[in-house]
Amino acid sequence: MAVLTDFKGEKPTWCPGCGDYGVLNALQRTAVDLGLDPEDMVVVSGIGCSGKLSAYFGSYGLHTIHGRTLPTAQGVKLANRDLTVLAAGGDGDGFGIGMGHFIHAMRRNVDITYLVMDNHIYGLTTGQTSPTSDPGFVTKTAPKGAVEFPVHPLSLALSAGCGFVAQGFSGDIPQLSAILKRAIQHKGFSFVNIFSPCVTFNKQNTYEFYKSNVVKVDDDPEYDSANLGLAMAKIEQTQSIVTGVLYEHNRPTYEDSVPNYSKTGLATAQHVLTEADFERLLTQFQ
Amino acid sequence: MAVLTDFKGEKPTWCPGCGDYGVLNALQRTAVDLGLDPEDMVVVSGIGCSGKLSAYFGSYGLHTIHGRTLPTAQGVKLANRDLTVLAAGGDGDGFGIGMGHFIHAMRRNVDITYLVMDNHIYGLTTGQTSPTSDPGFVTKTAPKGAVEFPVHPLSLALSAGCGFVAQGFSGDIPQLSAILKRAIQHKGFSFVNIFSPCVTFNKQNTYEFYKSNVVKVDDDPEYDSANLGLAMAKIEQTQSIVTGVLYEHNRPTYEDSVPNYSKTGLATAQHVLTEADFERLLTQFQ
Amino acid sequence: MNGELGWKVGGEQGEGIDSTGEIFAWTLHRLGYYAFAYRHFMSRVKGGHTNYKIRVTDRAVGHHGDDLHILVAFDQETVNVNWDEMVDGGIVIADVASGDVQHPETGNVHFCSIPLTGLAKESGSAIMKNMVAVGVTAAIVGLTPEDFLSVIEDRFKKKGQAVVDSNLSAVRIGYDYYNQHFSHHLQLPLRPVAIAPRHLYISGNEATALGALAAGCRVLAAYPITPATEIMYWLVKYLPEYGGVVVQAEDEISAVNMALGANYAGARAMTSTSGPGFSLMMETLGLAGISETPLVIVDVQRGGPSTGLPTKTEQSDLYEALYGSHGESPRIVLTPTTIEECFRFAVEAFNLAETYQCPVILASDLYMGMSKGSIDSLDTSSVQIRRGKLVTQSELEGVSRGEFKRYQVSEDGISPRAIPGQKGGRFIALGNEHDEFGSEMEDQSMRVLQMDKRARKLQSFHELSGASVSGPKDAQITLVGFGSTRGVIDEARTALMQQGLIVAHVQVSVVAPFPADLIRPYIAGAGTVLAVEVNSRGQLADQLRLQLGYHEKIQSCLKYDGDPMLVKDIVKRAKEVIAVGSVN
Amino acid sequence: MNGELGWKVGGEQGEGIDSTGEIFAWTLHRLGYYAFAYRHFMSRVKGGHTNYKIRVTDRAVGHHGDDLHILVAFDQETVNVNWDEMVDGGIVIADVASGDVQHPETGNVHFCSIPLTGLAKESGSAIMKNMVAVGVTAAIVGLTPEDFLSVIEDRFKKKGQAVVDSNLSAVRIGYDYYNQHFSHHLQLPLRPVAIAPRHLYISGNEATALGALAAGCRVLAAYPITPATEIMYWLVKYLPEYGGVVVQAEDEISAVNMALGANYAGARAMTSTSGPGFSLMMETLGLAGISETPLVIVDVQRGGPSTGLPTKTEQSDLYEALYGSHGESPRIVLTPTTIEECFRFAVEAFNLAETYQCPVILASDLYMGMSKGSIDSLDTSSVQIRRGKLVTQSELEGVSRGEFKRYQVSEDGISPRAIPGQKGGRFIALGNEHDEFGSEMEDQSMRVLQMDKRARKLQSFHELSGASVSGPKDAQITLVGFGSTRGVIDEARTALMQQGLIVAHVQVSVVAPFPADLIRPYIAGAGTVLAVEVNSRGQLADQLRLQLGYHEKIQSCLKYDGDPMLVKDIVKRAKEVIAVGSVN
Ligand SMILES: Cc1ncc(C[n+]2csc(CCOP(=O)(O)OP(=O)(O)O)c2C)c(N)n1
Ligand SMILES: Cc1ncc(C[n+]2csc(CCOP(=O)(O)OP(=O)(O)O)c2C)c(N)n1
Ligand code: SF4
Ligand code: SF4
Ligand SMILES: [Mg+2]
Ligand SMILES: [Mg+2]
Repeated sequence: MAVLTDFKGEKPTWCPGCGDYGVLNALQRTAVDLGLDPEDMVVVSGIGCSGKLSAYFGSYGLHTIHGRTLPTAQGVKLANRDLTVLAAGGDGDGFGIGMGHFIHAMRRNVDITYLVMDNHIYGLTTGQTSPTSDPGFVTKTAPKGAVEFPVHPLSLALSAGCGFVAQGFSGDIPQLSAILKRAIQHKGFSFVNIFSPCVTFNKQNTYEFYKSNVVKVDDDPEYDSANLGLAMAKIEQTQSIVTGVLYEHNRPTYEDSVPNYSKTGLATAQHVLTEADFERLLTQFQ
Repeated sequence: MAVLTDFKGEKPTWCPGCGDYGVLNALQRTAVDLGLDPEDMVVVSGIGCSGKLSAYFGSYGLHTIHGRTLPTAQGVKLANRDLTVLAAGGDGDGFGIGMGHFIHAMRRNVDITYLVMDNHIYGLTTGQTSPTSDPGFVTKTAPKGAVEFPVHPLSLALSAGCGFVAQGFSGDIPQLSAILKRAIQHKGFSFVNIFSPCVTFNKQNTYEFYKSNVVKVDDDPEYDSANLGLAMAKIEQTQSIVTGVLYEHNRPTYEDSVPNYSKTGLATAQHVLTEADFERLLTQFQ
Repeated sequence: MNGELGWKVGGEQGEGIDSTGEIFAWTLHRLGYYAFAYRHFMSRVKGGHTNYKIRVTDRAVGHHGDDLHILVAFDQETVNVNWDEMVDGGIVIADVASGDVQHPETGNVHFCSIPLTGLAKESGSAIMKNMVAVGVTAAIVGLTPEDFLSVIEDRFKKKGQAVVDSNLSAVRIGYDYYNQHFSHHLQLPLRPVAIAPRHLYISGNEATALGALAAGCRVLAAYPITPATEIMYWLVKYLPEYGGVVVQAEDEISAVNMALGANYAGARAMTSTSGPGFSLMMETLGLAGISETPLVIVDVQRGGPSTGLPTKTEQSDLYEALYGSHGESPRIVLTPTTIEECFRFAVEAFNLAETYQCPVILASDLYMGMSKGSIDSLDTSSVQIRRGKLVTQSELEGVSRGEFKRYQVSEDGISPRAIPGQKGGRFIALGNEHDEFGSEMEDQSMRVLQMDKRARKLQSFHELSGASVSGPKDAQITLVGFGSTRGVIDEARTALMQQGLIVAHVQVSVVAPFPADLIRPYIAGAGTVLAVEVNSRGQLADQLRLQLGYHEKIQSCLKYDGDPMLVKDIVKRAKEVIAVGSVN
Repeated sequence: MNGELGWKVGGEQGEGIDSTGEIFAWTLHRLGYYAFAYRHFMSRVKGGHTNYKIRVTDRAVGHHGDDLHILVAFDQETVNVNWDEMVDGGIVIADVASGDVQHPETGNVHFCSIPLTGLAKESGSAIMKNMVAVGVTAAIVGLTPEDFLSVIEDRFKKKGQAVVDSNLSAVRIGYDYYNQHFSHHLQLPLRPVAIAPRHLYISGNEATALGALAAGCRVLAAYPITPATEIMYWLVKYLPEYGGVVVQAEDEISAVNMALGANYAGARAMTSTSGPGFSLMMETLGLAGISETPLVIVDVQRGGPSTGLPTKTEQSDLYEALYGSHGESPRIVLTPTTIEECFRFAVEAFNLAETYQCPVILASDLYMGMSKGSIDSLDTSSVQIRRGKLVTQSELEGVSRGEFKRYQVSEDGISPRAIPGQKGGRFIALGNEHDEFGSEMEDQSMRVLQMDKRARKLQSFHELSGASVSGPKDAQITLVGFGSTRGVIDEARTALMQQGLIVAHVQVSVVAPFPADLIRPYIAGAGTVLAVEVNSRGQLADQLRLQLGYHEKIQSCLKYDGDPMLVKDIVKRAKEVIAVGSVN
């Protein structure tokens, strides 16, 4: 069984105090708790501070280009459904340039888990407005404050038919790790948005802010994550400043829906056609 | 004042009976009713059967590349806010390849109107699955039926903060034209999804189907398009087979929100810097 | 008749023109002839002129032919558009349903007005006019209605015997009508005596798709686009039979990255597209290059730029295939020159992608992809799967954690590759510059080592010769083409040789790495070099100049009006350049 | 000291290294010197080595210089990485806070350990160590603490006088400490007597942004990316003052299409990006080409491929700028060779885009874009706005509905252009092939007419000479570069000439249309041609071969390790190729 050090890759170079440490930490714990093997896992990450997660986590990794984690991760999973596949990136990566893929990946429902380290800012490029930046938030590209209606990832996910929608906070590792556990176990596409403060460029969406404002669905005994209406209402009520698993619903995965798709990893099989195969295939041209 | 023939461009080459004729027709009527001048209008269209709208409507037009109507149309409007700018395309164009732009355009709220001629199929490329294809719908690329959760354009629009969300049916031109009128008059981004049957490749989402199943919000005296909750409930109840203006809410347009943006069309102004301007601008480098 | 017959049916899109052509072509193919079919169609779903040209020969050819012997015209436009192609003594069948069809007074052509639609109506339904036309044709060329039975049965039997019967009877009606009213006849080529056991009628796209399946490709991620979509269609039918999957992606960026992800994870995966989609894949080309992930992209080229002429053929994406994407990374560009090569190169594309761990672009075009031709075989027995430096689990045995050098600076530029799931092979594939272990870094000397390593890998490329050459090295004129023009250039060469010229032919099938050594002697020795290309800028000619020099003797024969290259286009241009050359 | 001084400060990212450099550079600039600053930084936000090199000269230069006279090292790594640059007699200041700093025994360098952080703490705060270092430097080069006052005031006065005072006092502390403990001094170059009235300290990116504003650009649609983001920053500050707007798009595809839309509608609009974003814009390049919509794209190149070396310089997007996008359409590629040219070409880019109704790619690079240099002026008085064949309302007067030929097949290849809002000018701009009115069509002859028309338009290009040339046509060796390498090649030429060689220099500033006629004599006449490029494949050399031939004499001097080209790199390579050449 793999232990914590097995899930340690390169030494992180995030700024001291960066929320992404918490995400890494929670993910490492989760992997150990779930008894996963780092060599049967792939983390596909985007470009951004968040995108460095694949290098710091000790599994196989694919540090792809900006905004394309989800197509790539789906490709990985389709090649080998025996792997545990995670996609991870930032709010710019996922909800800016990657928005189209985000919606479509949820519709398609390939069995992967998507973590967004949402710091409401472009970190690696040193502080521009992100799609989740609060209205009025001042950045280098919006010196008078952001004017766009921010992306609401959770609502979009629900509208797009995502079967697992959760939100965590990198300041609450036990909860985050519990969420990640369920997300990875969920059959189908699971989406976990994570408040992961950028201590360097975002002095507004801080640890303190979340600590004092976040509502946990776990604290609400009435809450039922199987109920879509409740999920929508909760998000509305809390203006999305809510953590926990908001919605979980099983529908068949893409892998199980497409006709005749291999029950085991394609990557590990032999795919040689016999002359009989060719004969059969060629009759149509005769 | 412009008359109907002023809004007739090239002779349409759509298949006889195509729903897109109804859209063109309704738009022409609307333009006349609103007293618009075809030379102060721009239709930016995508690639698809639907994308030919710009050529058939008698205004200025920009028949852009697949999926990019919205960025292009926003650019047109930002260059000249005195123009009436429409973007038009298909469900593949807008909700497939164009999905990211769709969500972001709604957030940004530039004052344009977006028509999607939603036939639940890729028409021009002769019949592949589209993002709005019904589950199980058989096409050339899904011979055993579509397996993805379909895009729900109206719900996504509401989640993305769109201030005007409507749905029409090209089999009901008076209603469609009433909707288009309000959409064009709406200050800010307005979205009109239009059931526009493809008589050649879609034998499922037909005129007959819509005629017998569509619910009109106009028929519900209780309905209040200012109420977001009602809109969401209505969409849910009708499984989106609903027409009318579902939601309208005014928030400041992008043009009115960005600091100091010109009150009149940039395109028509002179933009020469004086030596005094240069002196002032250059002091920062001294 | 010179061993061939050119036949064409034309009319409005949506009228069943294609299926008329298909039935005719299939019948001739099954009779042992060689059919080559080129479809002319427009970017709209109904209406607009379309036609289906079939060239019937007694040997395999790679071209639909310049000449037309029989034209079946369902409307006036078909006559207008195609008249000039008619040979002397040719026959035009015009449907009188489209009114009083006019025709030019040029040429010595038999013009036969026949009430095709009327006869069809009599036989039950107007849509049967196509079958009536088939019958008329049968009468002209001396086939019998029964010759069409097997094809008609295959097409219609699932609709019931009655449908089969009524189609066949429509053929008979046309056949009888012609025989009663007209007496011009044209001869088919001599019927081949023996039919090759694998006499196949297949398109470049089908051959490509089959090649991918044979190569072990089990994931196709793609977005619909003419003229590449048929690859999706074929694979969506057959991949599931082998446990694979076709993913219709939301766009081409998604498609190519899915393919990359699947390759990274050890499957064989590809994407297929045409120009506009290919342009969207440029960023990912670079990612595949630097992360050394195998990737196969099929680009079935069409008329550009932009949306351009989406239903017309062109060879104008070569520049982008060679030079698209920012920065510098190795790639392989294959341009199959025959339908057989579409199959063989599709297999090879996957082998090369894994051997060299880089993107492979398989660039065909609409003409190659959508035209169907009779061929004698596909060499399925030589299909091999070579996975390159994929490490085995046992090779990883000794390697301790963090010691696997995925990006080892090896002599041949190729490094060992592990795939997820293998124990001891963990690494990060990445788009950033990195060290031998796959850690992002900015060290100058390692950067140079990695860049040089990647550049080095294609130096050992040897799997494909890269060009086929015929004729002497010191020809008066050497015709050089790439991709789909092989057949037409070959025929042009014959025609020029018949006129007493000494002509050589170089057909490039691998543009990168460029087969300079193989080609050089033919350029160096030639009097004049004529680069024949279906584009406007001479993209191949540029490669010749760049790679070999000889600027002064390289001339271009270009076509970019949407139509495929014809034999006469080349012959005319060749004579022009030779005439000018001889003045010097 | 040869009229120059090389100074560098280095340490961890996030320690304020940049602002130390800025204060030093600005001070020297204001004193009338010429400063040229190059920043070395890594793709992470905090930690990792960064340094800021300043070359102080008595004349304008376009390079940060090979040599280092003074190094301020805040950590051991700074010493390790930069030691080799030190000249004999140079001085290294090492902060003792980072322990017992080791240094190699090579070279004749004065190594001074100074408790910079300790002194800063004494003066109030550890973060003031940078100011202490500035003071130390002042002492070495004979400046006074007061020389820094104006810059310190500008930077800190909005934080209050106390902050200004404490910064100045930290400078004094460093100054005094050095004078008390050390006696090595180095001389600044002679101080220029007269300061040009527009003595500016400005980066290529700033000059580009200013040029765009001056050209009347009022819409920038862009997506953040190093090293282009500064163009956004500058314009987001100043465009609103002129009624314009910076749109942060959701991605680069959106950005470039917004820019295209705005241009279509008659505004001047652009997008700015770097390689990865540029790769995403390929499809739109073709749309601009065929729809003949003006479009300006600024590509500030960085180390590729893929994410590559995102904070390092490279000139490796030339291929893509020339050949990216499927199909064939005209484009202009400008590669400014000086900061002044960044300004001038940015203005010209808009004029050319409108004159030729095609995309203009303004390709600078990280080195050009982010380096700041002192220059003597920007020629603002010659700024002109030329909008090409934009029709006026009165020209449209006679045109009746549907008769405006937006895509008229004109002799010069350029057609009249209307913009929405104009009466009588209605047309559809489109990516499909079209007739003269802008109707989609597939007619072969009109297709050819339109293709030829578009190809023809750049034949009359004359606005920019395309290259600057110096030296004799028959030089022993001719150095050829493009873009940002002008300064360093110029200095290398001087160095080689000092060694008795006959050297010419051609710096290409317009790669497309290629200034073949201007350059040819310098290539034809040269003994050896050395193409100097910051990339690995010799992309410019390829253009020389392709456009001009002379394969046998074209050699390359390439650098692609992430560092900018140095004078000694060129000198060394030049001597190598000449040595080899002389053997032949
Ligand atoms: C195509 C492309 N465009 C832009 C960039 C530059 N870029 C790198 S990271 C990034 C945004 C980072 O923001 P986010 O995704 O929120 O990640 P964070 O750094 O905040 O974790 C951008 C714009 C790029 N690498 N590629
Ligand atoms: C980048 C790119 N990819 C693919 C295509 C091919 N293509 C043309 S139209 C179309 C889809 C049309 O479907 P839709 O948008 O629903 O429009 P419709 O024809 O149904 O009105 C596609 C995939 C293209 N032109 N460009
Ligand atoms: S810049 Fe922000 S997001 Fe990036 S590492 Fe630093 S704290 Fe984290
Ligand atoms: S194919 Fe469908 S969408 Fe296209 S024109 Fe015909 S009916 Fe309309
Ligand atoms: Mg972020
Ligand atoms: Mg559609």
